[in-house]
Amino acid sequence: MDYFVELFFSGLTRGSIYALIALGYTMVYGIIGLINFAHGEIYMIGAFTALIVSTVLSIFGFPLPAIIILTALAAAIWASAYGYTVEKLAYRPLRNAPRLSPLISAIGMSMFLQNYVLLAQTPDFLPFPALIPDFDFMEPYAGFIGSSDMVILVTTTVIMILLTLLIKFTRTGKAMRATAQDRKMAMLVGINVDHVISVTFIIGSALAAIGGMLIASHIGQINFYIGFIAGIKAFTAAVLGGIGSIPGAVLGSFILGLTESFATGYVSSDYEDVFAFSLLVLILIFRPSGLLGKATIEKV
Amino acid sequence: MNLSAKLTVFFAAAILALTMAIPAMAGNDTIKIGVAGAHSGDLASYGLPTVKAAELVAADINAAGGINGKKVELLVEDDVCKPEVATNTATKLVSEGVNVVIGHICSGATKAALPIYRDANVIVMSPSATNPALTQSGDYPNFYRTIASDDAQARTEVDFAINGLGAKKIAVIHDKGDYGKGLAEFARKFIDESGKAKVVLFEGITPGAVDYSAIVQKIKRSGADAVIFGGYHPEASKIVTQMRKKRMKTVFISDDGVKDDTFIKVAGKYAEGVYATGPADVTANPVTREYREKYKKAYGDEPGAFFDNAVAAALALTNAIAKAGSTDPAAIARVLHTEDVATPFGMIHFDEHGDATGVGFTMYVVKDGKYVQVR
Amino acid sequence: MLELRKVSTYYGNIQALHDIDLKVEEGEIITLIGANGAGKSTTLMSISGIVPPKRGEILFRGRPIHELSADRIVALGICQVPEGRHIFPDLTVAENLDMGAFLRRDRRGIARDLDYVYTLFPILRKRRNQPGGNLSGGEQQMLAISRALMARPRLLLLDEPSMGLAPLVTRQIFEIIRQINREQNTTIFLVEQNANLALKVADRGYVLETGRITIHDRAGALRANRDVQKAYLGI
Amino acid sequence: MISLKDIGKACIIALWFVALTFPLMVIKVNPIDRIIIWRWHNMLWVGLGSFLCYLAGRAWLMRREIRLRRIRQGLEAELPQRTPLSRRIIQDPVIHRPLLAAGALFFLIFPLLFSTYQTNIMITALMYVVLGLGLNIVVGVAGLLDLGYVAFYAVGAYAYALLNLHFGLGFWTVLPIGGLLAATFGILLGFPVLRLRGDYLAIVTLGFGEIIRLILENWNEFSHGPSGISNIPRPGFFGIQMSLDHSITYLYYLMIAMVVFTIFVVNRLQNSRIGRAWFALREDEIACQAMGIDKTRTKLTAFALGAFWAGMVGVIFAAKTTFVNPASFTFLESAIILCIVVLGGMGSIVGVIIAALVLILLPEYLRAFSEYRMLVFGAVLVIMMVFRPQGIIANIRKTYRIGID
Repeated sequence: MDYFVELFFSGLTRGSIYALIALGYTMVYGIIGLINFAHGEIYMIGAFTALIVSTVLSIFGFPLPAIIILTALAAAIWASAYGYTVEKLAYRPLRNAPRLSPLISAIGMSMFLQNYVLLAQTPDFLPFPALIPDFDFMEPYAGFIGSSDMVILVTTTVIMILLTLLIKFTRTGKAMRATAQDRKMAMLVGINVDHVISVTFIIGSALAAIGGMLIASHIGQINFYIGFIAGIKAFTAAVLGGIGSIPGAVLGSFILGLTESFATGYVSSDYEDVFAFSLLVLILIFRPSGLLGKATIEKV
Repeated sequence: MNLSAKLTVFFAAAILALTMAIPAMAGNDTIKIGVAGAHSGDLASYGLPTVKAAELVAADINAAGGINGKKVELLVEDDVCKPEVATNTATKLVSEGVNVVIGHICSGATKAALPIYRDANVIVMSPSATNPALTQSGDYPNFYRTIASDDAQARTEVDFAINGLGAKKIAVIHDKGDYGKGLAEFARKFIDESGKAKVVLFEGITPGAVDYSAIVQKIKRSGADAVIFGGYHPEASKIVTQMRKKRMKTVFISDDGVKDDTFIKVAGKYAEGVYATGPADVTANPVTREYREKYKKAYGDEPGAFFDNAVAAALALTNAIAKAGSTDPAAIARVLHTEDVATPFGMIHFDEHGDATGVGFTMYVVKDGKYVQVR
Repeated sequence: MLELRKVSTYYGNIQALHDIDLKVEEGEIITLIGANGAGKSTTLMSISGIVPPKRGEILFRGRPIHELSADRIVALGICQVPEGRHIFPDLTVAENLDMGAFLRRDRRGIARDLDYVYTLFPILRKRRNQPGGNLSGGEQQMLAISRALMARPRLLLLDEPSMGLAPLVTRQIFEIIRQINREQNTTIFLVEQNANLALKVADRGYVLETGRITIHDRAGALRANRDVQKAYLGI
Repeated sequence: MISLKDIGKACIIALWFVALTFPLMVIKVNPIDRIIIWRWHNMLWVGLGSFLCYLAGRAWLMRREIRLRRIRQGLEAELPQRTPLSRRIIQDPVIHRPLLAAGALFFLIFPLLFSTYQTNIMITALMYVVLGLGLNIVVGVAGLLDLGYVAFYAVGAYAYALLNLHFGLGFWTVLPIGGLLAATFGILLGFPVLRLRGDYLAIVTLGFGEIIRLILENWNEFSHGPSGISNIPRPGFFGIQMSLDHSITYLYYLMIAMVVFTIFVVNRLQNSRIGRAWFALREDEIACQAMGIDKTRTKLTAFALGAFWAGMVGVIFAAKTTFVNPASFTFLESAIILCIVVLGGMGSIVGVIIAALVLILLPEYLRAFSEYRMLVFGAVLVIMMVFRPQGIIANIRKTYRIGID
């Protein structure tokens, strides 16, 4: 039983990490129907910015709480700026192009950003300072769940709730939903669609950056390539839950995280990814639009 | 002249220009040593020290007038550690008429490139390709190396775990890679053969995954006294960190890919007490000292991975060419097998398989943030 | 109020509109009739800024708007009910109406207008918590018109409001269109394939053929025109 | 021509990029030794670079805009649609025949002109030409986004490696077997997933590609795991022993024959009944079904035929490198092949050939800049999509003229 609980928490941690990244994918897909391949790279850039800022601040002697807050802010701001710029340079000019063009552009952007970080920083792994201390009150549970796992879970939950509220109740959220459902009509009721799309990229990128910072601190190291693998997994999670659906992305992420964790624990980690992808294929075959995705009825 | 005629002429001219552009083959008055390996991309840090080593050795020889009056010329080619690129690299080196090659760096790339060298009758010496089959299969008589093979390393690890630490239950973990998995397979075999301990877990992890706590839980549940990990330091540090964070005291034994200062830097306090095999400490050897100092003087920092092995390869090859008095592969091979040469690892020659004698592994442990040799 | 001067619009390399000249006066209902593919919807899309014209000018109350973005044009008071209604399927009826008032900030005015559209179409009040996608075609048309009204438009562009609706519902909708024009003093630009019906409610009409305006006249005169009768009125 | 306003805008953009790249370009930290390296000069380069790039782009756009404005005001008659040079070359037999002849001659005598190394590189490029043409059937012609194409390539390569290892089958025997095996895999995968919508199809194929690679990596007993299979024989020629040079030249001509064969088949396919069905399917699925085209069968054929070429090239790949391991079949490979198709212009055979040659040869010759190779590669993809999304050569369908007008 203990073992089950341990695996369960390990799956939850994984799931919440995927969720933070998957949200960006799903929001962007929902609004412009694009698989934003460069999203994983934004996550990676967020982690790198966090590393640089936190190191500089700690060298300048800032106290830990200040470092955490400022680092999170800086990572979110810069990642958002990258997300915004990427959208403007690589996707906006292709708004009316055939479907595949923006996808190729995204793949190109992903390669570009990876190598940009590789050249500007380093190809090697860099140690990431543990921003989250080991809490004393967590000590009795340390065998099950670490302090940083706990922080990741809590942060993800809070962010999820905030995001849901934002989308449900604010003017921007409404504009996002309207744009996602019918872009032309959104324009006709006076929504500045370009603006909404930019905001979507900014929010998605900020979430990914927070995720990047949390995971980097949890795992303790980063390099330029972390975005690719995490990105593919998060994207799988988003599709699993029904891409375009925000609760779907969260659900898909947790299912994927738990599947991987239990597959490792009870079967073998050799085929961890095979399980993940097989699950995806199976679900899509039986529910072609993901778990919570809406089956689109093609109009004849 | 109509358009079609113009185009024909244009095309003919283009072909002519391209033909002219091919550099005239250089004369045969130099000894060409190919240096192949990953010089860009994420594995560059394993390949670049070899280039530097070859450059230093070549500079020395040329300063002293060359080998038998001929200057040494280095042909440096990048293979980014990819097999398909390595074949191109090898073909390029062969077509440029190399006499011998130092490289490749990764076992996979080496394996792909070797048949090309074999067919062209070129001697290859790798400072870092540790796959046992490269020498032991007998498929590549032209291949030599200045590093011990994985099975030797696995044997050191297993012996240490069983006899040194008295481990009874051992978990063998690997990163699914060529190097790590090969090592783990050997470790499993040796543990089974020893009869003194049991493999309680044998599994691969996915490099680059966001979290390894599930596998760590599994190790914990298996009740292993020791973990033998085959792979590189990024994954090792993640696993060790998560094990220690879960308050597990299981001994962690790993390989040369982990015996890297970056591992200690990344894993920090959690690295304490981790064992890793590595080439025997040769800092006392005068040749080692000489070249490390030269490196520091030329580049200002510490030499990286496989630098000593690369120096050994460069010295062994150039020595063999000098002693053989020609670049005839058979003559060079004869010298390599029979005559000792002074290298950072002491006096070495090569056995019938092409493995260097006297290059072995010893066990290190992290103590106070440093790798120290286990006595 | 609205004036199109030599407007030409393209889809890629294909020219859809050729030098359209057209005028809408304050408070009137004008209609644009024509066959399928004549460019009627394109004309509206050009006015709304969704497919901006490549040449020519569009003036609204004397001010050029052909280079403005779609949302700015809506802000000036030009609202369109597009062909096919384009209800936001996952938003409820109330939310759809709310989206119509996206650019407005006066809560009280919005509440008043909401009341007004609910009295125009009582069925919408009943269905206000249902997703827009679940409504019937006629109800969706009512919702689409109501949503546009929520923006308090000065000029309402209606694209094929009768499409796919039962004759009874169509008549009801046209009744309401006239009522809106009267009560709210909203200028209405009606694009319609059902020329008969359109010319009955309109003050003036234009006939569009393959991207060119061929005839324009008072609605009554058009209905009397032999060519129009033959081509569009089925007489 | 460039106004003060533009310069102001350029300054703002330069500032934006300086701020954007500030942490990554300027600061470099060593978190262990707690050292910060400030690289202020990078800031200057970024600023200057983006400033000049913007102005250059602006000046280039200006010319177009001025013309557009004149057209808008009716001052200038619209220019007649100019046929681009590339299209003129393809369409006009007077131009393309000698060009084709010259090209054919060039490729025929290539190994005589260039070194073995160059020939070797060219073989790789030609392999990608065939891969591109194969994927072109799936993505370009039938419009099915396949991100796991490399799986079929792997199937072919491993088919040769394993059949040779266990049963000693030769290259020529396995070449068709590899192709057919890959096609079978294509059908097996196709059956369940082809009813998925575009993007779901993309992700499932990506997952499939990964699954194949992971199985090859983990199933040691079957595939020898990550260490791969070595000593795969090169293609034989009536049992004659060949030197390396000769066998590479031989492989080159074999590859040329393969390319010609592929072009011939693909060209015939595209203009056949099924080819028209593919194009139609790409444009409008529902209309196709309404016209009685069997959607599933048509898609499956596209999938299977695309996979078939990948399988054959896989066999050649194994024979060329004489070594296979799973590391050669990563997602990046699929991405590169996809880029070839898209850059070439979807559905255009000539475009795919040119794109494959450019994309594969250019990085080989830009080895000196190898560090920047992938960076430039990525940037080129984006720039191409933004400025010339239809690819190097836009696809021209055969037009059928009917008597009227």
